[in-house]
Amino acid sequence: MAWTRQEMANRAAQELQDGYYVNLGIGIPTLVANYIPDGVDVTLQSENGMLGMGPFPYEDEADPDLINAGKQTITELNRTSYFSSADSFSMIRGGHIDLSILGAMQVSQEGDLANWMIPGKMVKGMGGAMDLVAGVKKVVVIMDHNARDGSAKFLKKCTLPLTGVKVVDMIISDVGVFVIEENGPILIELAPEITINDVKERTEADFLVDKGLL
Amino acid sequence: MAWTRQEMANRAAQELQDGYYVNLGIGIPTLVANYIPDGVDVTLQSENGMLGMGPFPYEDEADPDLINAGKQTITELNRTSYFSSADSFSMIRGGHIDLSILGAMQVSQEGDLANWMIPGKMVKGMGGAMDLVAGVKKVVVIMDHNARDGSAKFLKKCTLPLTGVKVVDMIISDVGVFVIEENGPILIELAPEITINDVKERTEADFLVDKGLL
Amino acid sequence: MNKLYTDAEAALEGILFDGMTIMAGGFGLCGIPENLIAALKKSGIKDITAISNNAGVDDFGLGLLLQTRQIKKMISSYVGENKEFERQYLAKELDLEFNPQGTLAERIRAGGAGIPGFYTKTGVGTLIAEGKEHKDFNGETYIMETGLKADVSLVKAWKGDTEGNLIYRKTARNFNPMMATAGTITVAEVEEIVEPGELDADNIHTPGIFVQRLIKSHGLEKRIEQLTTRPRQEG
Amino acid sequence: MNKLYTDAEAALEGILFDGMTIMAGGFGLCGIPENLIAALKKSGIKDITAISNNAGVDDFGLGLLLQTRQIKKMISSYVGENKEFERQYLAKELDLEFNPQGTLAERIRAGGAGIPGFYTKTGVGTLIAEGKEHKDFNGETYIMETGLKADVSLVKAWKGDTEGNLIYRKTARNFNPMMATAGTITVAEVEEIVEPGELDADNIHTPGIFVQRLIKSHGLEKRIEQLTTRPRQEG
Repeated sequence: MAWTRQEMANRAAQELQDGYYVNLGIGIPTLVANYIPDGVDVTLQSENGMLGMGPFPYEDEADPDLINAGKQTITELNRTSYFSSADSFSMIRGGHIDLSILGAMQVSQEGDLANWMIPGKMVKGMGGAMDLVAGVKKVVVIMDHNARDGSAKFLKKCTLPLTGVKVVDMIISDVGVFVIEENGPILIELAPEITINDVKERTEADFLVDKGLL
Repeated sequence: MAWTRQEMANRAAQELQDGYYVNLGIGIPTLVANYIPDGVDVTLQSENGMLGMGPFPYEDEADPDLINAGKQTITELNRTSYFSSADSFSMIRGGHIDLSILGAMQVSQEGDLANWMIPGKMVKGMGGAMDLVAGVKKVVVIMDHNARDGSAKFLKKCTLPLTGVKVVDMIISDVGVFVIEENGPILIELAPEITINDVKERTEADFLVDKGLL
Repeated sequence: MNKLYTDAEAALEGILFDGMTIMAGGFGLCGIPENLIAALKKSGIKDITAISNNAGVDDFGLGLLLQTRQIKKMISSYVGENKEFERQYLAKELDLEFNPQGTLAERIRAGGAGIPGFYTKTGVGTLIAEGKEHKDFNGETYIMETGLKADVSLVKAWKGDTEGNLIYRKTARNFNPMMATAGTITVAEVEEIVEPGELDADNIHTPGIFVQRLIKSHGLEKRIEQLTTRPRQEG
Repeated sequence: MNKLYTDAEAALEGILFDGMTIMAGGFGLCGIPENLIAALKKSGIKDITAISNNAGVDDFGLGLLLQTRQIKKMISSYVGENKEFERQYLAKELDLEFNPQGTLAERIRAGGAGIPGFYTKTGVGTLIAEGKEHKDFNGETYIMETGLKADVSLVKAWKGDTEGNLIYRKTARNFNPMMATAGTITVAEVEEIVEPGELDADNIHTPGIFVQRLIKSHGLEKRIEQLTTRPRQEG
């Protein structure tokens, strides 16, 4: 039984460590904030210029001057600081953020990521994604394992324009979890009732399987 | 009769225009602040991180957290802002300061400046001088026209290590005022009782003489 | 020096021309100079190269200048919220240069700071790197990006004094401080104008040296793009 | 995460080693981390490469570490106030790399911001440019300077909260904010430590992400290098 979006977010939250500074992308990654383990204190960065992002506001508290990188209204915490976009990306590019969790259209077995453009269709822009994958210490992708038409998204090589080369450290999909190491991906966890063969059939990338799953 | 230090500072102050942002070097340039013409409002920048430098404090007001680039205690004004050294030199390097007035050991007829090092003797360092002459829109040098041993300081070529190449726009010395233009220096003013011949004898650089002095 | 102008039109008087490059602060619709954009629209100048992280929405922000076809080229990181933009771009009526957001922010800072080029890892191996100089530092490959300047920068601040010192509020700061440094002329639109001395000198985000003209904002809409709330717990 | 340590010695425990690179904030004796420098002296580590705009005076600031010969190399812009420095340098007991002050500040910012190299006009045609890559932009020549990082950065702030958010006071800010970003580990010495929420989020100069350890300053001397005053007008 494949993981739901909530279960993927919950699994991703297990990568958080106490004291981490974390940037969460738009979509499923945003849900990770709901599953932060007890006793783990993380600080969320929003690349539009905020460290210490709080929850969504109550309706009467929404402030047009206080939004996240997805343009959603949010709130501040008592630890919050604000800064310019240049300072924000100095933080990101300079390797000060511990973990970035973001979505993907495609990931290659070498850790290349494509998540910003489909040629011929409208190009919305990469926003801060290229900076995040280039600068953040650890990059975790959360994605559906296959596209809506069933085609593989975890590939030998990405066919879409890249966001970054050899940048993805971990993939959490609805069928399982891969870590991408120097000599290739390793499947380290399976969703309930999903078999290694299921994963192989739904994956184009070559990968090893962790001993614990054999 | 050669100009005194005060008279040189007073002459330099005539280069100030209303609304100018100005950086004054250590020594005679500091005195320029005492001669700002009536009706001319200038803002003084101190490269250690302050815009809007006020006068020296009364003795009981000296604050160790408030100094100028010469490490002297100073005061703030109601327009003052503070910033980091990186932001301060972004302001300088980015061409936002209108005028820099500083001292010199040597100036060449092409506008090269030497004012930071005498090889073999102790090297104190260039501090912010190289950044200032490279970045500020207009650079005015105030200096004694000759060294203590009588040797020329306004030369065909500097013999000391340079602070900047083709950076000086004007020299105010005790004998007169030169502007340095694309095709060479022009003597535009003389101190009282100083003749063009006096200046020629005391100068190694080639220079033209402004029509008004002939 | 009086930097305070009566309104946005007066503040833009004499500094606009066809084909000019304009930076406009803001992230989405947060922290945009609403009055100045309206005056820019009214000016009717054409062929603008606009540098701004986003392109507004169809009927607000820089979207207003897309409606009137005043913009020839956009330099942005994300334009996903604007349908008119999409239409003009696909019809090749509009040039577009995408920059990664951090690269865009740093290029603007560099432009204001007298730095004509710098190296970054961002975009190495992607379309963004094509045609750019590559250089290795400590065994890693970086690409060179160049500084960006504008003829005029339009920024939005929360408080400002008549010397041009500015303070921004919360995430409305975003691109405004760097853009203020990168305009040959910077015009600031400010919610509250105070006398010099009323702002704490340690808290000023943009020193007055960067601001040549300023106005007080009138009738700000401050539109929220994605109102997202949580319910109050039942008591 | 508890970032607050009991004192300077505790805050430096386990992060010092011979031959390390240390950045220390301050301009002259203004805004220097007095307690941390004292603890560094006490640690006895040797062969330090010290990055700091100045070298203190003979008996204060980084001068204390020159007395004990703990510094092998200085990267500075001006060291004119230190006679012991002069003696050691002329006796070739000390390496020295001069950087123009703005170049030094920008190199440190670049180090913290993931920028391995940038171009500047500063120093073109001087000794500083020798051996450096030259490149023309728009017909003008620039030289490439590289980013600087440190194993440990020691900074001094005025106020800080237990999350590591820092605020500096007046010109004591100087090199401290950039150095805070450029240390693998940054230790901040703070005059007043407050609880999170007591500092205004819009006024924080150094976000807590850059600060790994902090202490409250004790017994600060805050020595004035050049006390310069004017007389009160006779009444």
